[in-house]
Amino acid sequence: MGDQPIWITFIVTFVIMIVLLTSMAYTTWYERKVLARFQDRIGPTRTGPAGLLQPLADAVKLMGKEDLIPEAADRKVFYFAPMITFITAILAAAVIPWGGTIELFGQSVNLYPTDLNVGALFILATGSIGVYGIILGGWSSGNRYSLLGAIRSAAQVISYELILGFSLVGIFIITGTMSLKEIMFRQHETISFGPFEIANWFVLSQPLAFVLFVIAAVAETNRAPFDLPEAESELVAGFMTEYSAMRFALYFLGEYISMIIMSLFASTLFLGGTSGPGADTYWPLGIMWLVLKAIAFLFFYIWLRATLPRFRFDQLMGLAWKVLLPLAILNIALTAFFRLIGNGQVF
Amino acid sequence: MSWELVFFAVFSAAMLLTGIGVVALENPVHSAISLVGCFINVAALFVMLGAEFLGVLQIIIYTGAVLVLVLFTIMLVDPNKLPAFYVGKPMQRNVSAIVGAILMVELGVAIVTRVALEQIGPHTNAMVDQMGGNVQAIGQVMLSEYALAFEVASLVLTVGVVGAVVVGLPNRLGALDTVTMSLGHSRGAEDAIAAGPKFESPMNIPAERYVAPVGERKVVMTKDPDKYTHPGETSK
Amino acid sequence: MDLTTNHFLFVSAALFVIGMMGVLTRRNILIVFMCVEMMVAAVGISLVAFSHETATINGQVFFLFALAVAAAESAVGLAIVVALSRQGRAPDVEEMQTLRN
Amino acid sequence: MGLIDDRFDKNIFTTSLDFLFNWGRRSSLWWLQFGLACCAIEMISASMARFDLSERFGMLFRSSPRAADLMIVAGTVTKKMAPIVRTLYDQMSEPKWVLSMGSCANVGGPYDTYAVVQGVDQVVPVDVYVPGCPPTPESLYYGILQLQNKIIKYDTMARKEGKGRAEDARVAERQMAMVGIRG
Repeated sequence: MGDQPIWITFIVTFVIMIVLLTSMAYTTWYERKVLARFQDRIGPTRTGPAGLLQPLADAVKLMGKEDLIPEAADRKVFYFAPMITFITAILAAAVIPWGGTIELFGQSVNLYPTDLNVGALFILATGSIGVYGIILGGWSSGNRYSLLGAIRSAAQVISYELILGFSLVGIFIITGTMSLKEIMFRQHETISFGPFEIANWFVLSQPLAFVLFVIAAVAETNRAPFDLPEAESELVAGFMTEYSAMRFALYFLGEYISMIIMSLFASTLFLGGTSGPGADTYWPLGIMWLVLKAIAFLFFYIWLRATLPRFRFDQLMGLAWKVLLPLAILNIALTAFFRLIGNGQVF
Repeated sequence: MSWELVFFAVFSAAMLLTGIGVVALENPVHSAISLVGCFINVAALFVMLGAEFLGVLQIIIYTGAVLVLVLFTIMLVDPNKLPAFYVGKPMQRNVSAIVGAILMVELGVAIVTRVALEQIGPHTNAMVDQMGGNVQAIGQVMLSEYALAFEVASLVLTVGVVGAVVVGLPNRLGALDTVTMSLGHSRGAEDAIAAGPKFESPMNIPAERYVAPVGERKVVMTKDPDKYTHPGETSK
Repeated sequence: MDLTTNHFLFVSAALFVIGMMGVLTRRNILIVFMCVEMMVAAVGISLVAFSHETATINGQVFFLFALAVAAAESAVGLAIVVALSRQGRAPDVEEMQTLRN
Repeated sequence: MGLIDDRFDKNIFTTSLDFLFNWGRRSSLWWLQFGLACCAIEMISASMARFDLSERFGMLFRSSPRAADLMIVAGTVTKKMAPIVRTLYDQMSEPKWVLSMGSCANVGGPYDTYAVVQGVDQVVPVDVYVPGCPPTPESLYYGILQLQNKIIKYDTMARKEGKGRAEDARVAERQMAMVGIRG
């Protein structure tokens, strides 16, 4: 951890949180606009210029709505279940690095809230606590659709978190660390093929892991085509059937925040994070590159939603256990093998 | 008082309270939630002891996998069949209280009177930092000194998975279609059935009470049928 | 007053005793299972505390193995509960006397 | 109603806040996704690529009534279906609006029979009636614009005069509208 007074850490964290919450709101706008273009529509136009005030209108409306609690609900659990999802989703942002240490007004400022030794695992851990929001929300509603959504979600998250974790092992083998900051700065180095010099992004050395990671990340955030927990055509709205007003909004926000976090996480791990032209000299450029990569990922999420139909549940579990898990193990074995060759321990 | 002590007090108090909650709460789901809180605080204590890796693993494996499985099972088991919270047998309760108190006193005496151990290993905090962190240190020890145990652990896990599949296979027990599992906690359903259906229709009568209509059919609706038609327009 | 290993040992002992009382009093097999996990975690705290005190990392490695065993145990135990409930039997420790299906 | 309704006297703050809340409610009317008969086809077509009713006005369709604001009753309400429509309406969270679409939902349409409810307003309170058999997407547009104009005029925070005044006004307005349509 860099040496800086704790108030600078507070300021950095505060700024990141504000940016995250705002960008979360505008992710909904972005999704509606992009989805509309995919379906040959226009999307929100009437609320502010180009519908830019749409997230604000949604928030105001949801704040003013009635907060219903069903008769059969377990009231206490029903109250705090959405907050679990929301808080853990935000918590994961604590280990995402936005750059190294910079000099600002004579102070050295770390552009990351914290640099954990187990940063990558920390994000997995927050994800595994976040699923309790969904399970408990579904259970406490006292509604069978909700309960089915919750049970589906439990099974799905257990399966796909395994793959998410396994797909990272290759990177850990290459870098020998789990700190996201170090993983990111390892990718700022370049490798040269004769006259060409290209960035050492891990998507190049770990393409299989990248594909697995993206699939598992989509499933982990319960997005289409893996949105079984809230499948509208079968389960009304899945685990959030009984939620209205702000509690519903918390689930909504939690989903979008975890989408953003997953995009940032994937960019940091596989696409070099802040690496890009000019990023090593000017830190704002680095942040811009990271944001651009994350936006590309978000676009990919929406693209999937616009293109692919929903999986059937047994297909989903079969995909996880019969296809993705063996591939992930294969990837680990291959990476370890090549690492041994590189160290000169084989042959 | 150092900040460390304050954090320790907060975490351990939360841990013990939620631990008591696991034992004392009536609803198994509430117990499980309480256990989640307990394990998160245990993870916090691990981090305070400089074992970040174990802390994170505690959360990922225990709260992320094992407890989700427990919750899963609680939801699959028919809640009406769950044993009552506590029935009779004050003997059991008293014995457990006495045994618990004795054990606590014993352990307390043992802890107070024990001689502090010396540093016998090389892994001081500075040394661990030099090795690159907790994860690297654990990895080095586990994959050199305990390599055989590591392999055996993977064998145990494999046996566990195979055993779970064998035990859980419905066909083997010949019980595939004898009993259906409940998929709901019955609180809502029980209330609804006890209250009786508001508008009896084939849709909301339980199957055993439904009698197929013979001869006359009753039209089912919320209000008086005459109110649905405007006088002077249609009704005679 | 400084934070010493004894603090952690006390907390660990208390958690262990709570878990043990749970195992002795509750009848629901799922709660008993959770209490056993709690006792494992309590032992883990003292293992890690000792490993911190003696500056060896072995205690943490032991707890890693304990985690692996607990995961396997939970898989089998919960499969047994599901199999029981499929036969319409209660997950009650006092009712579970026969092991044949 | 929600938390903030009917708590304060009228002044510049409450009216400005009212405008904000009404603007929010107007601009994000999430509608309950269900259709009863042929009008549903026109409703679907209105939300599709050519007309894009759903997204342009900030509307989304939600399948859970708890999260919906607007119920579009599109099609013939049979007596068998009436309790279900009522249940769905009761399950929606306040503030909520109902738009009756098509002649069948308005007055029973051509089906003057024992099986059909003669107008959905006998089951749930209706805010806007859209005539037509079935109404074109443009008329559904017009109906929704009228509903938006209605919503923006609500007093949400400012206290209405007397208890139950708001509901009375709503009932009266509804009856006026009914008279207008029935002729």
